[in-house]
Amino acid sequence: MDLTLSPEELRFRDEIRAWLDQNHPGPAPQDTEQNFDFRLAWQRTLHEAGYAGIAWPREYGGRGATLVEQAIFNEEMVRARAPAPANILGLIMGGPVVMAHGTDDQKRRFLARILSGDELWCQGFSEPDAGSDLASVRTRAERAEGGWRISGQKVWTSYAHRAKWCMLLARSSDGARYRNLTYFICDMRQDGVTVRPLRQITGESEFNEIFFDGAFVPDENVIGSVDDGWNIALATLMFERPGLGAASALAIRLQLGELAGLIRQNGLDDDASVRRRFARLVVETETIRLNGYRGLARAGEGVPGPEGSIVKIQWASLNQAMTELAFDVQGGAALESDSTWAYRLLRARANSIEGGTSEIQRNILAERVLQLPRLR
Amino acid sequence: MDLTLSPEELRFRDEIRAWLDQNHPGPAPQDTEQNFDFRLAWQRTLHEAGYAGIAWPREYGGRGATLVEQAIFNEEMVRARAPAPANILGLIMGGPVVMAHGTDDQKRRFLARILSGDELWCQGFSEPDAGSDLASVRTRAERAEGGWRISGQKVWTSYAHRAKWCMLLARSSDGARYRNLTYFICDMRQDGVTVRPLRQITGESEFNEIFFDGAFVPDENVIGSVDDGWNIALATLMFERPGLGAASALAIRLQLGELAGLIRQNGLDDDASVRRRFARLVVETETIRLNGYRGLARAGEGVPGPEGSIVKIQWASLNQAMTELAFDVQGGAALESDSTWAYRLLRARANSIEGGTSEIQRNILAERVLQLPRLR
Amino acid sequence: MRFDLNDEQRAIKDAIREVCDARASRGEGAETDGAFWSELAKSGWTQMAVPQEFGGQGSGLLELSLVLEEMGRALVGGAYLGHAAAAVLIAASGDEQQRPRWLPGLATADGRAALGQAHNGGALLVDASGAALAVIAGPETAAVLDPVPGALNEAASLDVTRTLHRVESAGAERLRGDVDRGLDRAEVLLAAELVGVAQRAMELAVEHASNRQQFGRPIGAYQAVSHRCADMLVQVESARSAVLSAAWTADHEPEQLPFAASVAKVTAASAAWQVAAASLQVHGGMGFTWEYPIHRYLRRAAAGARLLRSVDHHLDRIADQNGLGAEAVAAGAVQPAYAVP
Amino acid sequence: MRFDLNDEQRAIKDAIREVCDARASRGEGAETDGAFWSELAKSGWTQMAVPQEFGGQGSGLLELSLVLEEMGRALVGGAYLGHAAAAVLIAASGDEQQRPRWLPGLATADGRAALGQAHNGGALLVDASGAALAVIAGPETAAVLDPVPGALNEAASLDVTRTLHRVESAGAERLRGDVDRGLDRAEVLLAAELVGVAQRAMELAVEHASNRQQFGRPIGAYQAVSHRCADMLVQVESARSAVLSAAWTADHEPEQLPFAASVAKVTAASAAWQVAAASLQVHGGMGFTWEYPIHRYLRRAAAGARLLRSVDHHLDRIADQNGLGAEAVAAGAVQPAYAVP
Repeated sequence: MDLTLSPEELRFRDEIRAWLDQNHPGPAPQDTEQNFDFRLAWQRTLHEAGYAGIAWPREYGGRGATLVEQAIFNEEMVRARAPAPANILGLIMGGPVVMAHGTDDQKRRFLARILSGDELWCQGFSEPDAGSDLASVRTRAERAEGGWRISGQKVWTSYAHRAKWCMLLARSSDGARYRNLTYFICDMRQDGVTVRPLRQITGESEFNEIFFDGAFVPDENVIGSVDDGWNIALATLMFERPGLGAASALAIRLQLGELAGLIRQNGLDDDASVRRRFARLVVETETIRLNGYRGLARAGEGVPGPEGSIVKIQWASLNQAMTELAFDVQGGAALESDSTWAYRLLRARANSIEGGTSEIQRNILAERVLQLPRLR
Repeated sequence: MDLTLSPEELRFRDEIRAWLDQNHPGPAPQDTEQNFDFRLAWQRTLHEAGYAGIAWPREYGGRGATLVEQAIFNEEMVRARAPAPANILGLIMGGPVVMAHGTDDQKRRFLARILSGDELWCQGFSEPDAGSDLASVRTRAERAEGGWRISGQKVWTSYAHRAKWCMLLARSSDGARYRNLTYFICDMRQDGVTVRPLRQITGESEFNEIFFDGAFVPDENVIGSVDDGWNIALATLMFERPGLGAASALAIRLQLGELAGLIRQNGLDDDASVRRRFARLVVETETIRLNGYRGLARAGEGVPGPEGSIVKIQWASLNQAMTELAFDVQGGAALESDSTWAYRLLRARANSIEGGTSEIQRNILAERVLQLPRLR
Repeated sequence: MRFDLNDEQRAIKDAIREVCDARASRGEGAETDGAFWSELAKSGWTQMAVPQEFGGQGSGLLELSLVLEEMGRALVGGAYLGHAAAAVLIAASGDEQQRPRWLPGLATADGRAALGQAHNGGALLVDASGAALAVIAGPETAAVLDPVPGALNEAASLDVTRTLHRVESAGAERLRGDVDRGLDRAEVLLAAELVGVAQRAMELAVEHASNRQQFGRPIGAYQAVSHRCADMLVQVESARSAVLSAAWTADHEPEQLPFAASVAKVTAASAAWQVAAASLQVHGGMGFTWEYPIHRYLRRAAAGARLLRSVDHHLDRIADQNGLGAEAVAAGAVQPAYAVP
Repeated sequence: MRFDLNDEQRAIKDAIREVCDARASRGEGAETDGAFWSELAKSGWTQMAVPQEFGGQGSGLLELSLVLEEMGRALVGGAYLGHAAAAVLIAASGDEQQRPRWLPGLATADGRAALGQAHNGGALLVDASGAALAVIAGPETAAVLDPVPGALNEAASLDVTRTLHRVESAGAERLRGDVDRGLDRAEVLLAAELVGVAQRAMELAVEHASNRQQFGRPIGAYQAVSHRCADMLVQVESARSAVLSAAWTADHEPEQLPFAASVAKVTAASAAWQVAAASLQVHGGMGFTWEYPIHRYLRRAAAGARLLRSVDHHLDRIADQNGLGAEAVAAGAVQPAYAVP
C-alpha cells in the first residue's frame, strides 16, 4: 500500500497542472448553447495537446494512461475548475464500446472524430417506460433494405440536438427479454429524428427527448450481433471513469470550502450543531475520495466491480445533505432562487436518480457484492 | 375538536390520581420473580378497587370505561410510575378474545379469574420459524379422545412459567395457509409442557420458550371454530390498548426529564448539537402523544385501524434515538453496564422487533392505509 | 377530549377543498392570482382571520388552519397565507392604536395584506404586488409597512408559485404588543400550509408508485418504494396532529402555544421538505422535469420552511422549555415544563 | 499510488485471521484470556507495537491495524488493543526518559499493558487484571500507571468481552511528549478493531438474511432487508478505507494524521454501532437473545466508540481543521486546510 504518487505519477501530475495553468479557457458562459460551444473549443484544445482521450489506447489516438494517471487527470481538471470536454459521452462510452465491440471499419469510421470533437455523440437508453428497468425498451427496430428503421422515444439524452451520433438500444425481435435488443449507432442528422429539449426542475434543459419515426440505421452501424444489444449495453454501463470517486470528492471539497465561508458569513461557525453537520460532510467526502482510490486498486486487478455503487450512493446523499445544510445556514436568502446554492439544492435531487437510482445501486450491492438472494 | 377533558373525564382522572396516590405499592423489587409477585399483588389491589379491567364491559366484571377514560387511566398509571398488573396478557388479549369469540361456558370459566389474577395467561404465537410470518407456525394439533394433542415449540412468551393458560395457534389440518390453524387455550400445568427461560441481550429473562410434547387441550378449550384460528388471532392482535400512544409518550417524557438532567450534569446544556438532538426527541414524543389521541378519536368511530402502526414505528425509533443520545452525553460512564441508560440502550433495540417489527408495520401502512400494491 | 373535527369544521374543510380543487383544475397561473383572490374575498374566506369587532369573521386558528392546509395541498391561493398571517399578527401583536388602524381594511376585498421577512437590513416581501400593506417579521420583531410601495424591486423566488420583492423596511412601524404571540400564531398557519404540501406530495408518490411498472411489477410493490411511502405517512400524520393541536391550543389554551407552535413548525417544515424530496425520488426522472408538479411542492416546502423563524430557532426554544433552559439549570429542574392534560 | 495491501501485509492479515478464527472456534471465554495472550506472545504478535530499539518488532500502524481488524472481527484477544494502544502511546508521546523506561517491558511476554479512560477524577481500566502497567487517556492527556495495583475494584462492563476496573489515577505519570500524536495513533488502532466488529456484524446479517425464510422467501430478497445490508456495506467499506488510510498516514505522512485519525474514528465508531444495530434488527427476535453473538458485537461497538476521545470531539476538530476554526475565521480562509495529493 502506498498512498503517495510515484515519481512518474508526480511528473504526470505536474505536467497536467502546468498545462492547465497555461491553457485554462477561463470562466464558462452561462448560456447553455454558448457553454456547449465553449466546451467544444475546449475539447479541441485538449485534443491538440493529446489530452482528449488520455484513457484511450495509443493505437486509437489516446494516451494509454494508467488508471492512476486517469484519476490524476480527472482530479487536476476539477482542481483547476476546468470544463468537461463537449463530447464526453463519446469519450467515456461511445469510443470504448466501439473499441470493445466494433468492427475495424467502425473503429476507423468513428474513433478519430470522437476524439477531435468533430462528431458528437449522445446516448439513447432511457425511455419513458424504461427507467430503472432499462431492458424494457419499447423503441422498435424493423428490418429494411440494407439496414433498420427505428421508431420510438428516448429521454434524458444530453446534447442530443448537437450530436451527430446516437448510441441506442432498440427491440429488434420478439425474442425473450434481454435477447431481443440490438445496439445501434444512429445518425441524428436525418428526417425521422426529432429532438425536443426537456426542461428540468432547475429551469435548465441539460437533457432532451428524441423521437425516432422510421429513422434509418445501415447494417454497418449495428454494434456487435443483432439481438445481443443488452450484453453490450450492460458492458457499456460498466465503463467507469477511474478516479471518478476521487474527482467528485474533490469537487465537493471545493464546495465545502464555499460552505465554510457561508457559515462564517452567517456567524454560525460557533454553533456546535452546524459545525458537526459540516464535519460529517467533510468526513463523508473524505471517505468517497478514499473509496474511489481503493476502487482504483481493485480495478487494476481486473474489470471494475460493482463497488462503484458504493461511491455513487454516497455521492448522491452527500450532495443532497450538503446543499440542505447550505440552505439552512443562509437565513432569509433561502427564499431566493438566483443563488448557486439554490441551483445546487434542486440539482442535487437528481443525483440519486441519474446514472442508476440509489435503489438500483443498493440492489447491485446486495445481489452482486453481498450475494443476497434476488427478488423474483 | 376539543383537547380538554370534559368535567366527567376530569372527575375520572382525579379519582384515579387520588387512588393511585393512596395505593401506590412503592418501589418495585429488582428480582424478576419478586417483581412478578409484586405485580400480582398489585393486580389484586387494582381488582379490589375495580380498576383491573376498566376497559372490560360491566357484564364481565369490568368498568366499561370509554376510550378516553382508558387513555386517562393508562396515562395516570405511567405518571404515578405504577407497575403494570401481572396478568397483563389476560387483561388485554385473553379476556377480550374470550369475550369476542368464546362460548358462554368459556366466558364463565375464564373471565373472572383473569381479572382477579387467580389464573395468569401467556401467549404462544411466535415460533422459531414463525416470526414476522406468524401464519407459518409448525406447532401441530392432533385429534385425540375429547380434544387435541399439541406438539411444537413457542418462543417469546412472557411469564410462561407463572401462567395457568396459554393461548396458542397450532396447525390443526393440512389445509391451505391461513385456513389450517386453530386457536387453543392450553393448560400449562400438565406433563407435556416444558418452560425454559430465554435470556435476552439485557441479561434478563422477560421471556420464555415453551415446548409442547403431546400436551392435551380438551375440545371445550378451542376458541371459535376449528381451522379458523388465524382470523381470531388476527383480531386478537388488533386489540389495542386505547391511549397506549399517549401513555408511552408520557413514559418517554419522564425519561426525557432524566435525560435533561444528565445533559446538565455533563455540562452539555449549552451545546447546540446536543440541545437540538434533545429537542427533536421532545418533538417526536409530543407527536406520538398527539397521534395517539387522534387515533383514539378514530377508534371511537369504529374498529381501531392500522394507523396504530404509525405510533409503533415512531415509538421504537424514538426510544432508540433517546437512549443513544443519553449514551453520547454521559462520557466515560458509557463503558459501564450497570446504569439505567445502559439497560435502556440495549432494551430499546427490541422495540423495533417486538409486537410486529417496524418493517411489518411499514408493510401494514403501505398496504392497508396507502393501498399500495402488495408484493406477491 | 375529542381529537377530531366537528361538523362545522368538516364543512369548512370540504368547502375550501372544493374551491381549491376547482381553481387548481384550471391549471397554471395559480400564483398571485387576482381573480382567485376576488373569488375568495367574495365568499368571505379572506375575512376569516380578522376579528369580528373589526369587521371580519373572527374565525379560530383551527378553522384558518383547515383552509390553509387545503390551499397548500392544491398549491393555489398562495397570497392567502400572507394575508391571514398578517391579520393574526396585527390582531395578536398590535396595540390598542394599531389594531383598529389596520384590521378593518384587511376585512375588505381590496385590503389584501402580504407577509415579509426581514433580510439584510431590508425585507423580502412574499406575493406583495397589489397588496395594500405588509407585515415584516423578524426573529423577535414584527412591523407593518403601510402602504406597500408602488414600485417594487422583484427578486427571483425559489417558490415559483409565489412572487418575491425586495423593499426597504425603514418606514415600517413596529407592532408594540406581544410579538411572540402573533409570530407563534402565524407559524401555525404556515405549518398548516406545509402539511397540505406534504399531503399532496405523498398522494402523488402513492399514485405514481401504484401505476408505474418496472421489472414486471408496480414499483409500489417494492419495499424500497412502499416503505418510503409509509415513512411519508408517518411524517404527514404527525405534522397534521401537531398543527391541529397547535391551532386548537392557540384558540383555547394560549399559554401553551409557544411549545405547541414550535412543535408544529418543526414537524411541518421537516415533513414538507422530506416528503416532497422523497416523492420526487419515487417519481424518478419524471419527477425531475419542470412540467411535472412535484418540484413546485418541493420549492414551496424549501422556501416555506424558512419563512418566519428557523427550525433551529424553534428547536432551541423547545430545549429551553424542556429542561435545558437557563432557568431549569438554575432551579435544578428535572421534570419537563410541559404538562400533559 | 496503490491503495491495496502488499504481499507481506496480506500474509499478516491471513495469518492473524487463522489465529483468531481458531481461538474463536474454541468458544466463549475469549475475554481476558491468558492462554490466548501467551499464544500471541509466543508467536511475537504482542511485540509488534514496540519499536525495534526497545526490543519489539516496530511494525507499522498499518500492520497493527490489520491485526486489530481481525481481532475485532473474531471478537477475541480483547486485551491486545489495550496493549498495542499503550505501546504506541508511550512510543509516540513519551519523552526520552519515559520511552526506555517502559517500552522494553512491553516487548516481553509478561509485560502486558492495559488501556484506561480518565473518568470522574479516577480512571476506568479495560482488561487490566494481570496487566503490568496501564496508560490512562483523557481528552488531552495520557499518563502511565505503573504498576497496576494488585487489588482492583471491578466495575460492570457493558462490553461483556472485556473487563472493567475502577482505579485511582493519582499515582500515574503524565507522558511528556506530544500527547495528541500518541492519542491519534491509538485511535487508529481502536478504529481498526471497530471495523472488524462492523465487518462481522454485517456478515452475520447477510448469512441470516440468506437463510431465514418468511412469507415463502429468504428475507434477504426483501428490499427492507437487502437495502439495509447494502447500507452496511457502504459503512463498512468506508470505515475500512478511512482506517487503512489513517494507518498509512501515521506511518508515512504523520503531519496529516490529525485529520486522518479523526475521520477514521468517526467513521469506524458510527459503522460499528449502526451496522451492529442494523444486524440485530435483521436477525429479529433471535438477535435479541443472549446466546446469539450479535449483542456481543453491539456492546463492543457501543463501548468502543466511547473509548479515547468522543466522536463529537473529533467532529469539532474536523470542523476546526476545515475552515471553521478560529484561525480560518481570522484569515478569511475559504479553501479547506486539507490537501489532496
